[in-house]
Amino acid sequence: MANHLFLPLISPILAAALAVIFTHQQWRWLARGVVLMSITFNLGYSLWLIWLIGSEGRQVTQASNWIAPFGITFVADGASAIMLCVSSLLMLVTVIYSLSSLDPGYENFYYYPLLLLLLLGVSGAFLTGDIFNLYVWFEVLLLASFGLITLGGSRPQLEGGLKYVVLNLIGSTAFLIACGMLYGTVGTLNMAHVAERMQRVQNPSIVTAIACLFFFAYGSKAAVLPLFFWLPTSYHTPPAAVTAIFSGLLTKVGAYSLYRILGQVFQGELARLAPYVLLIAGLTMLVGVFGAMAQMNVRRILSFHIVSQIGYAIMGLGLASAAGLAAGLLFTAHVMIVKTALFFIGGAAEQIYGTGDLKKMGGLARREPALAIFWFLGILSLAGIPPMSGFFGKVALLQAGVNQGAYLISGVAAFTGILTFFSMLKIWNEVFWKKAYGDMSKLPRVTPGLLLPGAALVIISLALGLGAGMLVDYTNVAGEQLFDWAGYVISVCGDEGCEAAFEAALR
Amino acid sequence: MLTLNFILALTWMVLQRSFSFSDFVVGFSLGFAVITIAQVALREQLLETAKFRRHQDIGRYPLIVWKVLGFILFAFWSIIKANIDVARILLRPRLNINPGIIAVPLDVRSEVGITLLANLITLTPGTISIDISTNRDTLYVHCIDIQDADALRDDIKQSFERRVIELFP
Amino acid sequence: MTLFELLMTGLMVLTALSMALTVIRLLIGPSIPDRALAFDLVMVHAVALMGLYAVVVDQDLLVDAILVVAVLGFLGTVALARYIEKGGN
Amino acid sequence: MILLLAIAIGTLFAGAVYLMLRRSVVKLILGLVLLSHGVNLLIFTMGDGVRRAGLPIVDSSTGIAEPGTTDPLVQALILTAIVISFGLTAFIMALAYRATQAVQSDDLDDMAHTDRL
Amino acid sequence: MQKQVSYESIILRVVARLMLPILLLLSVFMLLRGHNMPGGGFIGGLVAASAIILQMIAFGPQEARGIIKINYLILAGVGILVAAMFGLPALVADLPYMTAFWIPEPIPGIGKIGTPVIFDLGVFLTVIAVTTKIALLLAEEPELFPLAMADDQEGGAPQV
Amino acid sequence: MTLTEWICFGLCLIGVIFMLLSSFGLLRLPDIYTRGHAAGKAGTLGIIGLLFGVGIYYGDILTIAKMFALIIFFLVTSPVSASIVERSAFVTEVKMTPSSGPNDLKGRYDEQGELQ
Amino acid sequence: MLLLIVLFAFATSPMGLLARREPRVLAGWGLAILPLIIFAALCAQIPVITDGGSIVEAIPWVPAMGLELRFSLDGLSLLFALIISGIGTLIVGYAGAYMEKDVGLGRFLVYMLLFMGAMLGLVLAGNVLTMFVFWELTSVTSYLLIGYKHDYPDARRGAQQSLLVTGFGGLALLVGLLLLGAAAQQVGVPVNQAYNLDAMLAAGDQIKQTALYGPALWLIFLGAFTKSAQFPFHFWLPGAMQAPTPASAFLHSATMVKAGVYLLARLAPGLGETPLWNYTLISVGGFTFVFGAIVAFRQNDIKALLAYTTLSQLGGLVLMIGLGGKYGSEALVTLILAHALYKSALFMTAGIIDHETGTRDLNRLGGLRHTMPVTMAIVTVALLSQMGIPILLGFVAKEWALKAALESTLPAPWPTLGLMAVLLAALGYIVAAWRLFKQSFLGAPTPELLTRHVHDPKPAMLLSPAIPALLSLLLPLGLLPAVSSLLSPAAAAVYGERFSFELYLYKEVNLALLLSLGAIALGTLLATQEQRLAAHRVIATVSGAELFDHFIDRMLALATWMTRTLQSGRMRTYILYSLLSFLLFVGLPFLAYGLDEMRIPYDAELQFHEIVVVSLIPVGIIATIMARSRLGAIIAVSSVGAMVSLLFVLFSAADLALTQLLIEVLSTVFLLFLFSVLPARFRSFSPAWVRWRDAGIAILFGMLMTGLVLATAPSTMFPPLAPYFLENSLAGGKGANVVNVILVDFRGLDTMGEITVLFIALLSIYGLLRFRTQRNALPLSGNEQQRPLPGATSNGSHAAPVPTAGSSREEA
Ligand code: NA
Ligand code: NA
Repeated sequence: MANHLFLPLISPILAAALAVIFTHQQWRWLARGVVLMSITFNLGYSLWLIWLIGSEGRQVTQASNWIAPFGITFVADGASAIMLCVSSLLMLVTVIYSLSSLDPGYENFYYYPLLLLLLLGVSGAFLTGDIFNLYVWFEVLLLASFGLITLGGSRPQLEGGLKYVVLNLIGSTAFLIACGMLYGTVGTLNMAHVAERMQRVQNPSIVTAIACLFFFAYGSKAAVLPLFFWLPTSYHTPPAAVTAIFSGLLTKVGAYSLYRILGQVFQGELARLAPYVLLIAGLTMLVGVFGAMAQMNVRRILSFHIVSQIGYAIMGLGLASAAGLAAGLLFTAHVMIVKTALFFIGGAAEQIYGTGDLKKMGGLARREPALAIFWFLGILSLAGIPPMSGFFGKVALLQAGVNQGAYLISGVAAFTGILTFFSMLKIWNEVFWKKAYGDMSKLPRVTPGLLLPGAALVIISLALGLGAGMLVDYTNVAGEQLFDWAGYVISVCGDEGCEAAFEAALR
Repeated sequence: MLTLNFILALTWMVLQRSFSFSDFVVGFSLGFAVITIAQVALREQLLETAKFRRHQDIGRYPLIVWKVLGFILFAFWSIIKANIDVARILLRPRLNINPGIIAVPLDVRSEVGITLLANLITLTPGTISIDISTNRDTLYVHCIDIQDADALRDDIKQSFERRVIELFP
Repeated sequence: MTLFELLMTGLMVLTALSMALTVIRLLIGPSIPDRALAFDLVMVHAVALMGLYAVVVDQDLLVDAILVVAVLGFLGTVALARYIEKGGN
Repeated sequence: MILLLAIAIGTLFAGAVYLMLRRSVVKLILGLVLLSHGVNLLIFTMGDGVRRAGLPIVDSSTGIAEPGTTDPLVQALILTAIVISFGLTAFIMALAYRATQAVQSDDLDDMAHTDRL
Repeated sequence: MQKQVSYESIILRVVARLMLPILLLLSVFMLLRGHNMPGGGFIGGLVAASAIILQMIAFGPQEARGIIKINYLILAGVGILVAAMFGLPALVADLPYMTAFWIPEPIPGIGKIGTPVIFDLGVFLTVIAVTTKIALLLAEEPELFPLAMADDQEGGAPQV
Repeated sequence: MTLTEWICFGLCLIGVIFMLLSSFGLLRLPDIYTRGHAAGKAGTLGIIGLLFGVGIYYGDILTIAKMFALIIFFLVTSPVSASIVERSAFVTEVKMTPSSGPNDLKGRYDEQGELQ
Repeated sequence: MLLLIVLFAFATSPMGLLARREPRVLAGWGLAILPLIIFAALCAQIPVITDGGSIVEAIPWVPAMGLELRFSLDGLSLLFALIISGIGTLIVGYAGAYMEKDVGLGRFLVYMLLFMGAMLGLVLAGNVLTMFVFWELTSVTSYLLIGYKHDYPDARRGAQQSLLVTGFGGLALLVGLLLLGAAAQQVGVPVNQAYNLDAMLAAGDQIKQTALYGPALWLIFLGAFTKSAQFPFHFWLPGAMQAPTPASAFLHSATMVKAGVYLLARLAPGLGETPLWNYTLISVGGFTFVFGAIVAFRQNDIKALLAYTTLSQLGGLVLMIGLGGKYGSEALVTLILAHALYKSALFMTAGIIDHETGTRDLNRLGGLRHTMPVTMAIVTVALLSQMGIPILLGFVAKEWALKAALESTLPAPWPTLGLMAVLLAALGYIVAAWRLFKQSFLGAPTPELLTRHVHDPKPAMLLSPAIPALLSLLLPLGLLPAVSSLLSPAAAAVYGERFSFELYLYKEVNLALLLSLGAIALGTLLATQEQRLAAHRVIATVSGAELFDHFIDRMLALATWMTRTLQSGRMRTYILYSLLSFLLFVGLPFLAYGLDEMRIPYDAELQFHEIVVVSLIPVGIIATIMARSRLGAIIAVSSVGAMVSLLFVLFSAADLALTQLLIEVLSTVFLLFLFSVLPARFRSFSPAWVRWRDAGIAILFGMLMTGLVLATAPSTMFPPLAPYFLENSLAGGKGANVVNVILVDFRGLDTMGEITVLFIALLSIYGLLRFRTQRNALPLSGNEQQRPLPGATSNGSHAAPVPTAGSSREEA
């Protein structure tokens, strides 16, 4: 058994507890060290896990040593490993960015422990093989995000945060209802067991409604079309570092869960719902990008793009195939990195001007050329321009779509791509190219701490693009693993499957 | 404090519904821990009560026990009587009551004593103590049916306060 | 069902009805202290129902639960009253 | 029993929804509280038969449960859900209070600035 | 803004002080019996927190701070640490996280002791710390930062 | 039915009747102050009777002791609840039913909530 | 080799930064060595290609996507690569002189070199996806070049427009290529070869049979037409003249705009020769050919005039591909070469005129023949070549174009249309050229010009336009065999079979020659009427650019309206959306599929007190809704919580009931802590219809939930997990309270998460209540919520905390 799968949870939780215990000024260095060590450990571990899964396949263990499907199963496959890796990477970079961009006050109020706990929730969500346990990790990450988004207590944060919290709570409630109804219908919570029992359900039935319930729940976390309003209303309100890590992680956990639950566990239902999923995907892309076009604030534009990009992720799901899931994973991993980078860089620009209002910014390309270069590369990546990673995400999705005959959604995806570029160029034009109105010499300069995290991520995006061969191979494997529910069942419950294990245990 | 610790140990055993020695040990140590945690509150209360305690009361343990027992019986009887009284009022076909609030001057001084008195008044016929003046010399009592306010005041002072003051000054 | 259980169940029904009366006061108020008082009595009824239920299903495990409910009733009522005062009229 | 519970659940959800659609911060919170009651009851009905008798406590010497014991799993799940929603509710209360403080109004419609174009 | 009034209550104070040790004892009782009877870390922790919250109601949050002098934030961290660490022995033994280990014989007066009991203790500590601290924070908030409502004179916000 | 069960039933019945009375009083009495009497007293006796009955049912001394503890708890707390609710009604100026009785408390609270 | 060339181009591009310092003239010509090296390396390959060989290099990039880093050199790519690197050399040198006073020259040259690398990659690519990669890079680098003078709104606008149009086309192209790839896979090409150009073309005949061919082709056309500024996507090209002239000369004459043509030429041998292909290209190309030529002479800006002749010329190239056949291919490659030479010369001289006189407005120029004789000579040669006057390369090319139309085997009327287009365009060119020449060099200088000291620039600047102009003249005079041997493999690559052809100046009097001469004569005649023609509204020129801008504006307005409508900021609206989606997402499938499973169970065990407890729940809810005060509502909700706990008791869930009640009471206490200080009374002023609407939604929602419960709860499809926990609780979990054993053992991880949630709640609330930054105090309006004044603070940190009672760390 792969008992090491618990390490990425134990590490942040212990570190967070220690960091809280050591908040006193004189122990500050210790708290910071613990935080950084924990995240670095997670990053290293997830890289190792990627390698391990690449060579040995899925990793499974049972919490508290109770056999599946009764205990809580932890499973890592390609998809979880990729997501785990990207999230710890983003977290590490965010911590570094925060150290240089945030007021020290944040540290007094447990900013770093909250980040760690966010990472804990995210990691748990990626690794668990139990639907209710997934709910718990979701709540962990949500509550951490609630704390982070309101930390600082400015009026916009409070106003936006309240909407963020309440709308997310509705999603969580739906999730909980779905868990309950699932247990009521199929009598189990273990994902593998559910997947197996789904095969014996008379279709279509109430199970379809339950699948839709899950779609609603995760959809509202992922910010799909009629459920995204919490995102643009709140994401621009906290400090840039928080927005950046949110953009990287939160909605993506929703997307991941959609992949895991609908793409794998409810695969039969997904096949039936695919057209609607694609419809929602397309509308989400368009509405998101239109929203971005209407905005005149750096982070608000970027926030709406999150919505739009979730549309792409959902498109991967709606294709209902291994290729679609693989492409979606690739796209999601890419967008997590690049989006975070753009928020970092945008945040740096915002910090220079003291505002994110495009009308009040300008002339940054001359003053901070390095910032400009990385921003430009970032938007190239986001717009899917080769050789940045975004190109491969886009092409993978389009390829999957076109190969499966989903022409309309592919067209919409392509069209959204150019609109994305358009609205990102608006920021470029207004912030970097346009002449500054006032005297720029009074403005603060960008510090390495503000520049480097974003730059590093942009470079990673470039590197992922140049090394896309390996990446795509891996995501393809991950997509196949995700789509192969039967293999998943065997990994979790053994060759006989979960039902056999269930019956044997009760005999 | 030691008494309290014993009481807590006893309470523990009652809760556990097991009067074995090990339970006593555990109960006693837990009681100790709890007292340690709550010592600030408890110490204040004990000091406050001790301030008003007269010297002659100390060392008359049997008398105190006797008084306590008597007090409990009295209290129970009062409570039952009170309930029946109120029931009678409630079940009257027409409500014909004359409620009001009276002020009762207090002789009892300690917080515990005042509390005991106030609670007793609340539990007994047709009266509820509402509040005690900040300087602790007046108790305000709501009565459901006042025929004679002064008689009521005297009754309270004679039957209740006297008994209370014997236990807690 | 034995006669005893039947009788006790009958008592539960009575208690439940009594509680319903209390809840009506809670519904109609009119003042906030009225509602607080009604809430206190609801909690008392809850304790009563739990006691009766413990007898009906013969589960002495519930007795400790009653203790906790009693504590809560007190806490809730006291809190309500204190904050009614704080809030003013 | 299930019918009874189902109606109770429906009522709780309906009440929650109505309250959540109000403009008052406090009503919103109360709506969320009702919502979590509704969900908890809903999960409860999903247990292995909702039965009146039989606490999910096994005989402490034999380890055998009485026949007809209720489903302990849903109880555990609801417990978890209750505690989680407690944390959330406490947070929302604090947040709502702070927002009310900042906006100087408990009217949710006054808290619409972050969306202004 | 509301006027700040105290409305001290002697009887409440006395009863609250009296209840404190008893409720704390009750909370430990609920904790320890949890594994075999209704109770456990959560319920125990919440009962203990109720005991402290009762002090806050009776004395006000500021004074209640003085009654039990604990840094609840650190206590919460310790609780989490205790709960999270109990699963580590299993990992060392190459078993999954949280696999239970038990001392074979029950300890008189307490019962069987094993890692799940320690876990429950961690839960207990966390719940006490979290609930109490949240209560303290919430209770102090209106006192430190009173509300100023724009439409105070109209007696409340409009409702739809 | 055994004797214990009869005793138990009887005690419980008394308790329930008192509880009914208290709810009834809560509905019937004219103002909050008088309702407090119904709730505070009848409710207390009701619960005492009931808990006695339950204690008797289990029969063993330990359970009865526990019930006693519970009863003492109620005796300590319920008057406090009643009293403090009444006071809250008074300080928030909930109207009293018209009567010829005295009102010695009227106007005794000052601005700081101190009682003279 | 090829890989090295592309790599070299990219890797050396940062060297452009060397030109940041003085003397920039030297830096320019110094850096020109970089393209020159490439040019030389390519020249070294000429023999291989003219011998009929080709070079292919491939390294895998993303095999799973069929994306291979594959480069191949054949006649066509060699021709293009030579043009790119050759003219690139001249342009880099020219830029150093032209932008001598511009501190940004370094940056500019980096862009230029990057662009050249992208362009080389594009023409050398042997895999359509690789080609697309470079295609996009050319768009991006050209964006940077066009927007080089980004302080000017027009430059930004032009850059954005060109990027949007070519980017849009690029996406269409991508989808088109992916469709082609899908078609290739359908006909049996393996995935990793599906985008390989050779494999694709080899399977061309089968691909043409698939249903995907048509759509794919349309999308590819879209890509090619936008890139090559074909009507109606032409408008970005004049806008792109905002680029510094060296960039225009490079991008918009010789290289980037030809990428579309190149792509079509590349695909022609395998995927061409279908009616769709030929007729579309002839129509679009022919129309653009004529349109550009006619619009050109109406322009007053030299660069605009050149831009229109360029797009016209691009139309001509597309037309040639459309005409196809051997002659079409020959004409195509000849035209490409001729155009590259004269147009780059013209652009560079236009730059010189601008540079020296300070204007490009034809109406403000004049009489430059005296002051800028050398320039005039270069312009004259280039213009003559463009007009197709004999002995210049343009003449030869025009001859071949006429021949291509005349010899075409396509059905009527397509060849005739092509012919007409060639002739009409030729007329237009003559008029345009005459207008340019007359307005700038003849007549008298304007007073403005007289005040400036106008003269020919230094040789460093003149050299670059002189060379291509000279080549336009010299190549036909004796070098035609060499040119033919270079162009033959190119034409063969377009045609798809090996063949060779010989260019000649004069062989015999044939129809083509006569037509050509006739056109020249007629053109000369028309040129005398140039003033009247220029003023005449021959074609009501709808400015595509304005239309495009209008389109963008409308789209933005739509976006704003939509966002305002959806993102209203009101919580209840958002909740409403959420609830309605719930009804939609869950209600509909439930009605469709789940309704059958709903059953109303009969329950004999139901007891009266349970009914009472349950029915008190709605009573409590109604009390909450009706409550006139906050506290009243809070109390009512608490009573509902008490009822729910009681229900748990009655249904044997003691732990649950206790926890629920504890939490209920604590939540109530928390609410009291915070909200009892709000003004006591609610005001309830909602319009009745809103309340009824909400009540309706609430009831629907409640019914749905009831229905869901009734459909799921009583049915048991599968045995549940529960018995296992009951069986193993004492034995495995060492506890009799199964619920607690589940919490701390079976599902201990849930509990771990759960206390973590509490922990986080504590930290969050602590921060929320005690951490207050200054941002609080600031006014809030619209997008603006932070420090409103740029530069108001020198401190880089986010915000300074206000010292508050709790902001320092507290002890307990
Ligand atoms: Na079921
Ligand atoms: Na996000």
